[in-house]
Amino acid sequence: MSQDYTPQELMAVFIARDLRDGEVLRVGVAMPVVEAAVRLAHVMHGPNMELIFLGTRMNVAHLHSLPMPAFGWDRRVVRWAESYSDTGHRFDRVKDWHRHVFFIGGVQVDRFGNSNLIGIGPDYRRLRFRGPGPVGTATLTTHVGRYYIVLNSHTPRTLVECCDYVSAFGWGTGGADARQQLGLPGGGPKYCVTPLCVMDFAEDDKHMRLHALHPGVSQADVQDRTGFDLTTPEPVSTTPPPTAEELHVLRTRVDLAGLLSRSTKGE
Amino acid sequence: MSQDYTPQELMAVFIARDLRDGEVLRVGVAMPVVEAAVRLAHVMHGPNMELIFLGTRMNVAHLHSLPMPAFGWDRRVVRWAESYSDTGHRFDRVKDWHRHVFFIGGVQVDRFGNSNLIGIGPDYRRLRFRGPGPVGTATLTTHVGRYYIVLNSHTPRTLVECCDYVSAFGWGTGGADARQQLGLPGGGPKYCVTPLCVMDFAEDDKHMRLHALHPGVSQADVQDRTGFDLTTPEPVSTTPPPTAEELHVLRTRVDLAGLLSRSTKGE
Amino acid sequence: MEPTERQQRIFDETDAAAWVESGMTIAIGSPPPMALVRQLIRRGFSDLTVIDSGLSLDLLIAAGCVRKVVSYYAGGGFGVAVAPSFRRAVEQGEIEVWECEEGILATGLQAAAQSLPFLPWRGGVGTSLPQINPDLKIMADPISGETLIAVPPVKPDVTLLHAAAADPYGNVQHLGGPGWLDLFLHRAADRTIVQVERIIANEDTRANPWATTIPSADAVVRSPYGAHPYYSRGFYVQDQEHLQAYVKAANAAARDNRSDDLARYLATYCREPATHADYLERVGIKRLLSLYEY
Amino acid sequence: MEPTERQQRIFDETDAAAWVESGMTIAIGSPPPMALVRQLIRRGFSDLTVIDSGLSLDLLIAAGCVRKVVSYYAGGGFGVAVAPSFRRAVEQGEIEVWECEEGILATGLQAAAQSLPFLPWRGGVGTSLPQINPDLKIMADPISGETLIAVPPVKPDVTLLHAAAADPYGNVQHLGGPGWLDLFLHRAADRTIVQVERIIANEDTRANPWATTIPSADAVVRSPYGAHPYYSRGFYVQDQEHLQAYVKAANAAARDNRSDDLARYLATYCREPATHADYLERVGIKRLLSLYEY
Repeated sequence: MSQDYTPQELMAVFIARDLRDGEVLRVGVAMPVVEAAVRLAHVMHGPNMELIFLGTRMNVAHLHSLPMPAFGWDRRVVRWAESYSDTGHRFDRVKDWHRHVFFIGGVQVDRFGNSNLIGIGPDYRRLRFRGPGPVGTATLTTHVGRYYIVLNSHTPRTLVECCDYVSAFGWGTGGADARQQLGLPGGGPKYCVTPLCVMDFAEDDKHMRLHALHPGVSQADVQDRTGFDLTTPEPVSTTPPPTAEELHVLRTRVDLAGLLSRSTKGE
Repeated sequence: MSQDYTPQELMAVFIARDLRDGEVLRVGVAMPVVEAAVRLAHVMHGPNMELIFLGTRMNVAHLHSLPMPAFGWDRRVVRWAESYSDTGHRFDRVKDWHRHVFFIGGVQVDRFGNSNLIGIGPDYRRLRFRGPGPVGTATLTTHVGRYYIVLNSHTPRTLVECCDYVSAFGWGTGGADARQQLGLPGGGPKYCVTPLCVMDFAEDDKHMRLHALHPGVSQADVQDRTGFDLTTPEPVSTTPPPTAEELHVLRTRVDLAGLLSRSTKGE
Repeated sequence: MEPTERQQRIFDETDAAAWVESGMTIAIGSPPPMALVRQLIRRGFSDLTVIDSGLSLDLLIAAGCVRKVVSYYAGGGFGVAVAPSFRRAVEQGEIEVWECEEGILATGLQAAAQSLPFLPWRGGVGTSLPQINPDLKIMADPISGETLIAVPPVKPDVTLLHAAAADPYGNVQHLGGPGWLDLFLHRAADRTIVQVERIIANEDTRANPWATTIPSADAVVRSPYGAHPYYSRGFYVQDQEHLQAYVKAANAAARDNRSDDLARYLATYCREPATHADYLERVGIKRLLSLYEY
Repeated sequence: MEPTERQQRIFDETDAAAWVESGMTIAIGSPPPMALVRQLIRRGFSDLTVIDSGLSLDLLIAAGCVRKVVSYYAGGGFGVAVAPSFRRAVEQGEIEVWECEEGILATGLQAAAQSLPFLPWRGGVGTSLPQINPDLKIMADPISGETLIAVPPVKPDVTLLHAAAADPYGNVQHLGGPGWLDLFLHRAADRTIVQVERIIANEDTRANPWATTIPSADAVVRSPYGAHPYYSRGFYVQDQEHLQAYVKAANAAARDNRSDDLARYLATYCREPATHADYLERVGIKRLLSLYEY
């Protein structure tokens, strides 16, 4: 393809545009696309955003560039801190999390946006694949105003009919009131963003649905690499490509190390 | 009486002797006898004590004098702080409170050491006397290793058969296992110290019992001013008077303002 | 239009008081943010449920603002066993008390902050508290059956606090630690207004981010000497004489039905001064300067 | 004899490790206190229940110290999706996992710290966690009947932490905030051992008491560069090369059954150096000095 941006850059720009000024963005480890997206949004249109990286809360709208650290677990972000949330209070103002936005990956993600970081295999005592564990995803996805499922690759192994184990509840077995019935106050997953496309959840049954194909990707490509039948509206829209300004800001003020621009198209 | 100390000084010295090095002493407001007692113990034999005044934790064994502030609610104690407990964690290490010692007053204290800071009168909606409220006494007395009931005056209005309301559970309706039965981990009240005498709680039924009469006070004096039948061992011992050193330290290194030495004998 | 600059959160005490309405639940920190408390009185709010302790609570009751009190302690703090207006109003049945205790109140605030319908607490088991406050339910823990108290959420609509400093974006820093339950009151509240001795630059916040005690207060009100007649750690001590004069006036009203002095106190210090600066002028600069810490 | 002086709490890492016994529950903070972790391996403790995350957990598993893991995250943190020895040991059924999640673990630690038989939590409702960890009980809240998870106490026998500084009496101060759940792990534990970059004077503590994050650690261990190969805020960054070499060795053992490199790593860095200083000598001063923060 002759595009002058990578799928990872497109993903970051799509997410950045969807973030609103004033929101609190909570970013976990090892999600370079998300790290770039929140920085880009902060620089471009979010002077009142608060960014929380690993317990360090910051607003760095005054800085010209927000370089991404070379690796996710870099404690040097403390140089930008306005406060720390790791004072033993990490979960002490959950009531405020309706203003918070969270991002989640997954070993498996199913047709209703439930996700699994625990492992794969029918017998929990003898997993075929042991995952890293739920991190803070069960709590965060319960309470945040909305969250994004962001996947590094789009494959039928990841996007499955039904998770072997659910570590974060999306829309359960479907239905607009699936979360309300369990008393979960958060708004649930909004988009699932992959290197091929953006998916959302149908209003009525909360089944995952094709929202936009990335430029150059066909509907058949996506369905082939998805482990369940994807609801598809007609006509399917295309993910708007990054503007020149977005790409410029992303590359010169955020992703200085080129973590996203050097990426290849994820499969 | 020709004693060269006041009852308040005697009370402070009695309590100070009963405190052990290494203990954590939690002192609330408006208890000058207790404020003096913990300081005296810290100076005389408690270099490893920790003193917590209103959320300020200190060890000031290196200081020659520990003046009591002119009033209980003086935030100037922060000058001695090693840490603060008011970081939103005030009740977050309750498991450690078996090492803590607490002191409590009361509008009413009954024969089993239950105490009442709520009020007096049969109808809670129309109290004859409204008290200040429980402060933190219900939680502290539940968990601390032991506590002392310290009264400014010894009268049948205060020392009653049965509290109108219980804001801190002592030994309930009696019995050595009264606290255990409710699952209260703390050791309960050890002594009730007044301007007339020291009382403890009988091992078997936890009924309040005369432990020692202050010099010059008779058993009849005490019983007359107590609102319930006080168990009395034979012979009754006398509260050991302060030594010259104790008085000297108390007056020159602790109670510099003479809050206790100017007190008159409480009735 | 997208904002292009970070928005400041600085308000004056008059604007900040507009966030309060009669009938709301208002939490008041320690030391009490008296500049804001006096604004509540000046505005004439009524039927408030007030989460507070001590003489700031008493003043609000004396001024007729309060319908219900959530308090673990309504003593005066310096030889005043029970705050006089509180005592009288409760004994007369004029106000309701949601009887609690420090640990129980902290637990209820924590439940609100954590969006939980209850949290359990052990302190208070065996006491009269569950009888006189029926919102506190005795429960058996679902794992081992132990007896505990289920405390429902305690949710302030607005929490009012006093602190040493804040930057224009609501990053609050205390000197000598926040008071009492300040952080609990903040976390449980829908909105938090913090009056401060000084407004500092955002660069000062970032120079010592660990000192940030409240990361995003909704409003910051500049109030030098704003805790007067109470103390402000690192700035000034309590004005005992002023407080004692108030207690004397409140006692005369509560015990002897002589309310002239109390009415005069409320008029002079709470109702007539239009701004905090007007209040300070009445107190006088010499008196304020005499309250040094050492 | 009454002591006449305040007693210091400074131990060396060898003496501190004597507080641990095989079979205990050990919690490990963030960054991991690697000088102490290496001592656990050197001593050959076994059957530990370990509350930890990341590669320090992996190292303890590789060294055979672990029977049960309490963890919300066993990823490697930099492109290592799952810690290799952890993954293999769990897939082989060699170690047991007490499956939890960050909020649930914090809740269990809080229950232990507050001497409560449980605390409720909402995060995890609707997930598989209560099925795969039967200690987590679904409950109806006693006030309004909402569905919650009752989390039992999680109690470390000993918690091991790394911090910037402590005075000789156990007053610990972090730079840039304590890590993750450090304060929860401390409060829940019977004993807390903190290794620090520097021991400071008690006067330094009192110069800024608000910075005291842990007021009475049971033991303080002086361990400059003690978090290596991890970071220590304000002192040095992570040694990526060292960690990657470990991951490579652990991967070879876990995936390909080639355990020579891992055995060599464990011998060279954990078992042979008698003291922390001996370890640092093997790493080399040039490498340590290269890990500056920017």
